[in-house]
Amino acid sequence: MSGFNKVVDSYADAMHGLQDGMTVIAGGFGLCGNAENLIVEIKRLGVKDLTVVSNNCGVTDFGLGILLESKQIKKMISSYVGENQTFMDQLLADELEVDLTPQGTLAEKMRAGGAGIPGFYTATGVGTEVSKGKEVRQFNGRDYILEEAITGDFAIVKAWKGDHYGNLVYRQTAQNFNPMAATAGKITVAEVEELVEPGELDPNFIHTPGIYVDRVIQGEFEKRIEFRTVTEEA
Amino acid sequence: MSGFNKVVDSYADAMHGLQDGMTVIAGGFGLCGNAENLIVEIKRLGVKDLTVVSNNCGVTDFGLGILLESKQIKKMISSYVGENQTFMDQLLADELEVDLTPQGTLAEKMRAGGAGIPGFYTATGVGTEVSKGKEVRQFNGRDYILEEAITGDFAIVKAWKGDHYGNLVYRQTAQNFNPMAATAGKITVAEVEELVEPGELDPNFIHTPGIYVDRVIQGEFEKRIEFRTVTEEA
Amino acid sequence: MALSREQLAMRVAQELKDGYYVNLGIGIPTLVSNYVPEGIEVMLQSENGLLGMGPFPLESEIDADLINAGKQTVTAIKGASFFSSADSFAMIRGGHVDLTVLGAFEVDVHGNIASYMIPGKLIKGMGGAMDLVAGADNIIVTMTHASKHGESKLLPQCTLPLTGAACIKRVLTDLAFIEIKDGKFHLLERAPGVSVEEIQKLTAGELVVPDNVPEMDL
Amino acid sequence: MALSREQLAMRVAQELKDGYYVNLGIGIPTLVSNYVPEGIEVMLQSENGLLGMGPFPLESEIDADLINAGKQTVTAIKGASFFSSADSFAMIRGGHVDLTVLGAFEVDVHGNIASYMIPGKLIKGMGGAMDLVAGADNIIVTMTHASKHGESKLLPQCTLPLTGAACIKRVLTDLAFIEIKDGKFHLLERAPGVSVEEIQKLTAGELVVPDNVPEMDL
Repeated sequence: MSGFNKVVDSYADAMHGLQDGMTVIAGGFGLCGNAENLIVEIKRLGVKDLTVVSNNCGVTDFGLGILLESKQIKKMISSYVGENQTFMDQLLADELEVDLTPQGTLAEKMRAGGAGIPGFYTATGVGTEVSKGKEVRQFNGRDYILEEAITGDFAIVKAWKGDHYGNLVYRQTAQNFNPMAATAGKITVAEVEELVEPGELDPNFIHTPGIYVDRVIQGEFEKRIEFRTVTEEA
Repeated sequence: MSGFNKVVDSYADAMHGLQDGMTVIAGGFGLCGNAENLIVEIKRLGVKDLTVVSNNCGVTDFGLGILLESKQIKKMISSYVGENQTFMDQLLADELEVDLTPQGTLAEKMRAGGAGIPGFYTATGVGTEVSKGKEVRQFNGRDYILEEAITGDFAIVKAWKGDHYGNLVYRQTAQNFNPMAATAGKITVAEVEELVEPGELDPNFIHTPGIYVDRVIQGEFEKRIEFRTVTEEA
Repeated sequence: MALSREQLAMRVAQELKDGYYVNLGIGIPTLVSNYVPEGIEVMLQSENGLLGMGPFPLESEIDADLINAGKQTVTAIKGASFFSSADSFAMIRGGHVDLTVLGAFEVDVHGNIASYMIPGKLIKGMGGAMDLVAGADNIIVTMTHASKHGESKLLPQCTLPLTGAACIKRVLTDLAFIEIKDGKFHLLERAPGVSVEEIQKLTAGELVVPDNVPEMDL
Repeated sequence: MALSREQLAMRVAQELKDGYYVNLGIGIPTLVSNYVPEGIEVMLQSENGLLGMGPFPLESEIDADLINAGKQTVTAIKGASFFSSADSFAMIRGGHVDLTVLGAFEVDVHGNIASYMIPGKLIKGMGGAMDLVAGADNIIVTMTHASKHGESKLLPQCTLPLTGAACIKRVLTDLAFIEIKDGKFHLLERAPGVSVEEIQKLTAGELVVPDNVPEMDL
């Protein structure tokens, strides 16, 4: 079997090596584009004191929210956690640390982590609580703050299609944070809806080249919808 | 006609507004993925004292090289100019300024320019002439230098297919610097091989979203090959 | 009469120009897309990674992979593109969005905005709001002029944690359209039937009132 | 006997491991792809924006849109992907490439490398070399041990402008395979038929020679 065959057959293999105290970077926005079953596996493993980097933290009984319920998360680095009551409760009870990070800064910090850029300047957050303790520097007469890269021991991402090389493509807005998360993990695990033969994905349009991906597993997804908004049929 | 129809019919319209002393960011790597006819139009316009940001500078009679020959370029910001004798001659005769910038740093500087990131840190060039005059800063015990963003008055890019919204896709390694260049111009002009109907490009796989593109023109390309290397038929 | 949510959206929609790329925040801003003037085409950017957002889907079109920044199911129009959140905020941070419309708790005469946190009460996070206000040149804030208890939201100085500093130049409230310039609020228009005095009374920050304050034309 | 270009490539190829992502520089490094050991699969990264580079095309396959970092026409293998130069150098700078092989003018005992400029003579630019040496953990430099005039290229201190500082740990020359550690060159292997004395004579920087220096097994 080639060193480029990254397909694993079990969730235990997919998350093998995850330990207490590690940092996990997770793709997904709201409940969209979540590595649903990898999260369930983390719960099954029961590892504790995790730092989880993800734009949101799921809802009480789905997505990353289930790891809050089991108190496996020590710290969240997120931009928005408003949809999760457990989160709010643990935060107010001091059982959980949270580092609120602007969404675009969070995305860029993950990208920077994967790209070997240790820090970058952004105007986002200048003059707000986000800028506290951060270097402020002027470029062309405007203030910017220094933000540092984020990397993780593991990254878990969810893709639409993937091949055994780890090449991935995402579907619609389920792309979101997944491509950056994929680059920022020491071990990156991708859960895909469909495992395809090498060559099936058009090489011009690969979102995540296989070099970033260590393990691939095909999953079954619930794809829960958070806010079902419709236009009435005429 | 909608404000989103960015198609122009003439090269004069495509490069309208380009003036002496402006900065032009050009996509392309070697002779691959060059906005061939936009370059010819710049030559026809005869504008002078241009600063051109491009990984290379074409060859003597093709690509950006033709603007050297007509002495329209005051300064080049490039990573590699070894294929162009005119360049070397003008440089040694002090007729041309050059800012040699590592290829990855150049790509990242363009991306940063388009992305509102005024500066970023990189290990590339630490301890070399590239680091002269630049801030050195440690992150996790390693030295990095501060590099600043590049933006241009114009960006010229070459795409494979584009629609009237300015959505673009690139083909194979003709992608190269084009996507970043497209984001970094105040006015971005895209020359495409094929103009397609809106909706023909799969929205999951657009390399450059139309928001970055101001003008689109369909061109005929020579696509000259610099080094023709082959495997002998068995 | 104070403007309704729909009227606020209608007034904002008058600021749209043909060919604008627009980011609409959650709530009232979202409604703006219902009032795009005849003959004008705009493209909506949703910061989770969509340019060319369409209306809510028909029941039969609902797709869990196609949501907006408010996590609502939406559609994509012809000419749309999907991209990563890093690319989306590159677009926003790089100043490529022509108009950003968002809500707020407070705005002050310095152009500061507070919109994401009420200490001890609401700790949801800023989402993309800090990036949006820092990245955009052209922002319209929409909000009610005063709280339910009659306290002005247009202040000499924001009291809540800021979303952005010195970045807001235009505010549309249910009572008035206001420009922020030189450390003062400048009254541009008033809601139909609302007097300058009413606006003055509910504006805590310094308000400059010109001789003639036209009614909004909705 | 000094190694030929092909033999240099063969020796480097022995360092390949199954599943490696490899960036091969122009010249001798390019030849390494001809000697990938049986049972081992590697993927070649070309920094202009290609992962999964294949051999040169047949005359009938030549495509102007498909070139390598040396601007030569190439092919792409099954499982390949194309991407922008920014994404390509994100890959390189982020340390995701397992092995980088490149040429040099000079290397010194501190792990410094000079490979892109001879002042007053050669001003071509560094291309991607500075990014490659700064981004990679695992680099092999291939070059001739000495110049045509017999001057050592393995120095106590580089004399030409640096491509990278303190980043080179392994050098393969036509005479020897050398490790750089603790400010010294360490002789690991010698080319078949080349004596330690010959190597010593042509190495200007301090060379540590163990008791037994095996010949390369090619």
